[in-house]
Amino acid sequence: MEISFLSGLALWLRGEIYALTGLPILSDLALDIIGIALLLGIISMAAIVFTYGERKVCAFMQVRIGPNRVGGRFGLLQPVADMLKLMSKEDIVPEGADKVLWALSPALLFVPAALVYAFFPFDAGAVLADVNVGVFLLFAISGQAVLPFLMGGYASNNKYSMVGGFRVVSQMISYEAPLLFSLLGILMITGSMRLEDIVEAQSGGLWFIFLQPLAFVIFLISAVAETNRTPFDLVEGESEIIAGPFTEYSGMRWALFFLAEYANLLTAAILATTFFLGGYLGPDFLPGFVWFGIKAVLMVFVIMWFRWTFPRTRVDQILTFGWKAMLPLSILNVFLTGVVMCALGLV
Amino acid sequence: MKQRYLTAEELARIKGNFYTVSIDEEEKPPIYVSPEEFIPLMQLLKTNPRLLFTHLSCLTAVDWKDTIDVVYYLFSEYLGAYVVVKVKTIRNHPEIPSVTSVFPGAEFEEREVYDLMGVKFTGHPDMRRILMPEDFKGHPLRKDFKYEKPAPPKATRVSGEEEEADA
Amino acid sequence: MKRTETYLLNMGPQHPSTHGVLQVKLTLDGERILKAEPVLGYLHRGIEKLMESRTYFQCLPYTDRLDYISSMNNNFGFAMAVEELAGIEVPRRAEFIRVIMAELNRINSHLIGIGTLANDLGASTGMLYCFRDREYILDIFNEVCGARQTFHYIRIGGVAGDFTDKARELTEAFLERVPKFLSEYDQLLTGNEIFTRRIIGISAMTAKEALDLNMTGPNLRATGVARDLRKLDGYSVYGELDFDIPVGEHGDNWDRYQVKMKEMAESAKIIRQCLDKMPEGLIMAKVPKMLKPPKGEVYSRTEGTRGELGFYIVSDGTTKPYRVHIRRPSFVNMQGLDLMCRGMLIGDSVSAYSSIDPIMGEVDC
Amino acid sequence: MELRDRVPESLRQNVLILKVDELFRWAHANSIWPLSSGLACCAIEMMSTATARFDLSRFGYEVFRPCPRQADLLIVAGTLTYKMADPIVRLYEEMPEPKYVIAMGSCAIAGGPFADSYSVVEGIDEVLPVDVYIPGCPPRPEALIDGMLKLREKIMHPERVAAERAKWAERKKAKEAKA
Repeated sequence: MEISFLSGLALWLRGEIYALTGLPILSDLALDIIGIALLLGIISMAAIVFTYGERKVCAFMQVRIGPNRVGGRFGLLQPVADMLKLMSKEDIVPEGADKVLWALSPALLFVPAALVYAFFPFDAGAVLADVNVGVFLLFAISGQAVLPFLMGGYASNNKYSMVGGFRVVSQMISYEAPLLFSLLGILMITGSMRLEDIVEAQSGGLWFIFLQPLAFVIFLISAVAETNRTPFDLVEGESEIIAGPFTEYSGMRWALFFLAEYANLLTAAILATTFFLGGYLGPDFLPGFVWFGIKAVLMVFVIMWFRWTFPRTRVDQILTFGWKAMLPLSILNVFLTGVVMCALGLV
Repeated sequence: MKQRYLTAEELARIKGNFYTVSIDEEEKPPIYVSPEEFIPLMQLLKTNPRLLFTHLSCLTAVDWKDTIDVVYYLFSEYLGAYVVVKVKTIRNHPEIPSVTSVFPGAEFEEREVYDLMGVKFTGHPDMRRILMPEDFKGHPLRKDFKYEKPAPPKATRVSGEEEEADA
Repeated sequence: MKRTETYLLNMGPQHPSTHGVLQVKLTLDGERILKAEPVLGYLHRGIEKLMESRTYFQCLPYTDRLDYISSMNNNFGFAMAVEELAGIEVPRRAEFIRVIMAELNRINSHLIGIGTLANDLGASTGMLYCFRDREYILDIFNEVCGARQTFHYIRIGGVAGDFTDKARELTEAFLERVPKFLSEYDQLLTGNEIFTRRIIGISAMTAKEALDLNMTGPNLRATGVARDLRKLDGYSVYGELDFDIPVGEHGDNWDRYQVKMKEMAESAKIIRQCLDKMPEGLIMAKVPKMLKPPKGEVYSRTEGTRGELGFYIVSDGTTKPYRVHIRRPSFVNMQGLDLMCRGMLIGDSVSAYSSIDPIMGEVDC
Repeated sequence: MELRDRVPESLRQNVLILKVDELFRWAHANSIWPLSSGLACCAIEMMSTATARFDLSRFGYEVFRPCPRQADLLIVAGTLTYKMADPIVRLYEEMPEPKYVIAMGSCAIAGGPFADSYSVVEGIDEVLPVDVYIPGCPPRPEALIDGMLKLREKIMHPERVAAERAKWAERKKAKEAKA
C-alpha cells in the first residue's frame, strides 16, 4: 500500500514513541489517544468554522455582508466569541424536567456524532479504526442519534419539545432506509464494506457519482434529512415549534446540540465525499487529506446552499416523500446495479 | 366621496309591518328599532331580494350618557347604498339579541362591544371579553369609566440583584 | 387499552410566527389541529378611548400606530372621514399624492406579508429580499415626510409636504424595479416546488364562508369575490384610474399569495397613472385651526391593505370627537382563523397566520 | 509590576495577557443574541435592522433566537400593555444570566403617546430592569444599532452597569416609599 502523508506521519510517530519507551502497547495507545484528540479537535473546530461559514454564506445569499467587526475585517473571531459566551451562560434546569434524561440527552447525542469519525479514511491508511465492516458499523452507530432527541424532547416537559421529539423520530427512521439502500449499489460494485476499499475502488477518476448518479441524489437528500437541515429541518422548525427538542436547553448544553449538529453536517459531507466523490483521491500536486478536505467543505457548502434557498417541508410531505419516493427509487437503483453487473458478467 | 344612504321614503317602505321602527328625518336617516323586532328586521334587510344588505360594514355602540345605542351599518352591493340601524338600550342593563344568527361574522365585533361598552348580546355563542383581560373590571369606552391603573407585575429573577444584596 | 387524547398547545403571545403578540390556542390531536382559538388584546392600547380626549388633528397620529405597516392608508381613511364630517374639499393635487402614497404603502405592506409568509415556511432568504426592496419605498416616504414608519403625512385637508421632484425621481426608479423584483420572487418562491406544495390547497375557504365571516381585502378576493372598495366606491381619484382587481379561485394560501403578488403589480400601474395625471396646484385645503365639525356622525371606509378600513366618528360640535370607532379589517378577518386552521397540521397553521396577514396593532387597536 | 509589563518588548504585539473575566466579558459583549420578540411598531424596525441595508450581522448580533433559553438580550420593541406584562416578565425570567434589556421606542420608555391609556404600562422599567433606552417613535435602525453598541460598551465596563443598577433600585425604592 502506498504511504500517504498522514499515515507516514503516524508510522513515524509510532516508531519514535516505541524507540522512546520500548513498549509496543504504549506506542499504540499513545497513537490512539493522539488520534482521538485530533478527531475531537476536528469536530469542535468544524463547528466553530462552520458557524462562521454558515453566517457568511447566509449573508452572501441574502445580499448582506455578514460578521466583519469582531476580530479583524473578516470577523474571524465571531464564532470564538459565541462559543465562549455559550460556555459562560447560566445553566437552567426546568423544574418539571426529568433531570437525568434531560442531562444525558445532549451528551448522548454528541457521542455517536463524534464516534463515527473513527471510521473515516482521511487519507490512504489514515483511519483511526480500520474495520472491515466499516459501513455497517457507521450506520449502526449513527442510528443511535434518534434516541437522545426523543429523550431531550420527552424530558423537557415542554409541548414544543415533545412535538419536536416525535417529529425527529419519524423523520430519521424514515430516511435511514433510503440512505442505506442508496449505498448498497456501491457495496455491490466494490464488494467490500471497508471504507478505504470503497475509496480505492474509485481510483482512476471513475467516481461513483458518475456510476451511480441516482444513488448520489438519493443519498444527498436522505443525508440532509438525517442531519435535520433545511428543507427537512422540521425538528427545530423555528417558526413552528420554536427550537424543537432543544427548546428548554440553555448555555453549554444547547451548545452541545449545536456541536453535534455541525458534526453531523460534516459527517454527511464526508460520507458523500468518501462514497461518491473519490475520498482522498486526486491529482498528485496536493496531498490526499487536502483533497479530502476540499471535497468535504464543498459538500458542506452545497448543503448550506440548500438551507438558505429552500423553504421547509411539512411533516406529512417529508414522510410521504421518504417512503413513497426515496425508498422505491433506492431499491430500483440496487436492482439496476445488479442487472448491469450481471449483464457485464461481473458477478 | 359621498356615500349613498337609503332615503326616508325608501325606508318607509321597509318599515311595513314593524311596529317599533321609527325613522329620523335626517340626511342619513337611521332606523331605530326595539330589541324585540331587531332580528326580524335584520333578517329582512339581508334576505329581501330587493334589498340584499348582505355586508355588515360596521358594528359599534355609542354611549349617550342616558342610553347606549348599538349602531349597525349595512351595505348592499346590489343597491350601492348603506342603511343605518340603531338599537337603543337601557344603560344600567344593556341587553339586545345577538345578530350572529343573521351575520355570523359579527361574532368578534359583538364581543368587542361587550368588552368595551358592556352591552350584552343574548344568543351569542361565546360572550366573553376579547381585548381586555378576563378579570378586568368595568367597560372602558363608557363615558363615566374611571380606572386606577394597578401596579404592573415585577420581574423577580432580576439580573445582578444577588450581587447587590451581597454588597 | 388504546386511548388517544387531545392536547392544548399555546402558540404565543411570544412566538416567532405569530407576528407580534397574537396568541392562538390550538387543540391538537397529534399534529392535526382540531380547533384554533385566537386570544387577542395583548396590544390593546385603547386608541378609541384616547381619541375621545384628543382634537381631530391630534387623533391623526394614532391612526399611524393602528396598522403600523400601512400607516399611509390609515391616515388616508381617517382624514377622509373627518373631511366628510366637516365638509372640506381636498385639492386635486393632494388627492393624487394621497393615492400614490397609499398605493406605495400597499406594495410595502404586501412585501412584508409575502416576506413573512416565506419566512414562516422556512425560506428566510425570501423575507430578506422583500425587506431589501421595501427599503426603496421607504426612501420615497423619507423624502416626502422624513419618516420611515408612522408618517403622519396625509393630513386633514391635504398632505403635509409637496411631492418633490426628487420624490418623483425615486418613485419612477422604484416603478422600474417593481417588475424586476416580482420576477425575482417568482423564481425564488413561486417556482419552488416545496413552497408551492406547502401552500396550494392549504387553508382553503369558499366565497360563501368568507362573505359570511365579513372578510374583506385580499383574503376575500382570494376566494373569487371581486370586491374592492377602490372600484366599488371609487373614492378620492380612484374612479378615474384604470386598474384590475386580481381575484383567486379556491381561497387557499396560494391564492392569497398570488392575489398579493398581482396587487403589487396593479398598484404600480396606479402609481404610474397618478404620476402622469398629477396636476400642479395646492396640496392643502383651508382648514380652520380649531376644527369644529357640525353635530352628526359619519362612517367612511377605504380599502386598506388588509380590507375595508372604516372610521365611524360621532361629533358633538366640539373640537374633539365624541366617539370614534375603527372598523379594523384584520380584526374582522381574524374570525376566519379557526376555519382556516381546522384539520390542518401545525406546520400549516403558521402559513395560515401569515397569509391572513394580521397586524396586531390593528387587531387589538 | 503587572504581568503585562513583564512581556518582552519584542513580543508585545503577539502576546495577549488578560483576566478570564475580561475574556468572557469580551465574548458576552460581542455575541449578543436577541430574543425575537416584537410587540408593536418598533418590531418592524427591529426586523429591518437585521436586513440587507442595515445588516446587524456585521456586529454578530443577528442571531435572533426564538426561544428565551438561548437568548441574551430582550429587546422590548413596542407598547407594553397590562395584559402583555405577565408574559414579558416570564420571558425575561426564562432567559439565562447574564441577560440584558433594551427599551426600544418611546412606548417602551414611558408609554409614549399611549401613556394616559387605561391599559398601557408607562414604561417597561416599571416591570424589568432596563440597560439601554433608545428613544424614537419608532427609532430608526441606525439608532437600534447604536443602542446595541452602547450595550456592548456597558458589558465591557461592568462597573458602569452596577452603578446604573444601584441607581435603578434606589429610584424604585423612592417611588415605592412615595406610594
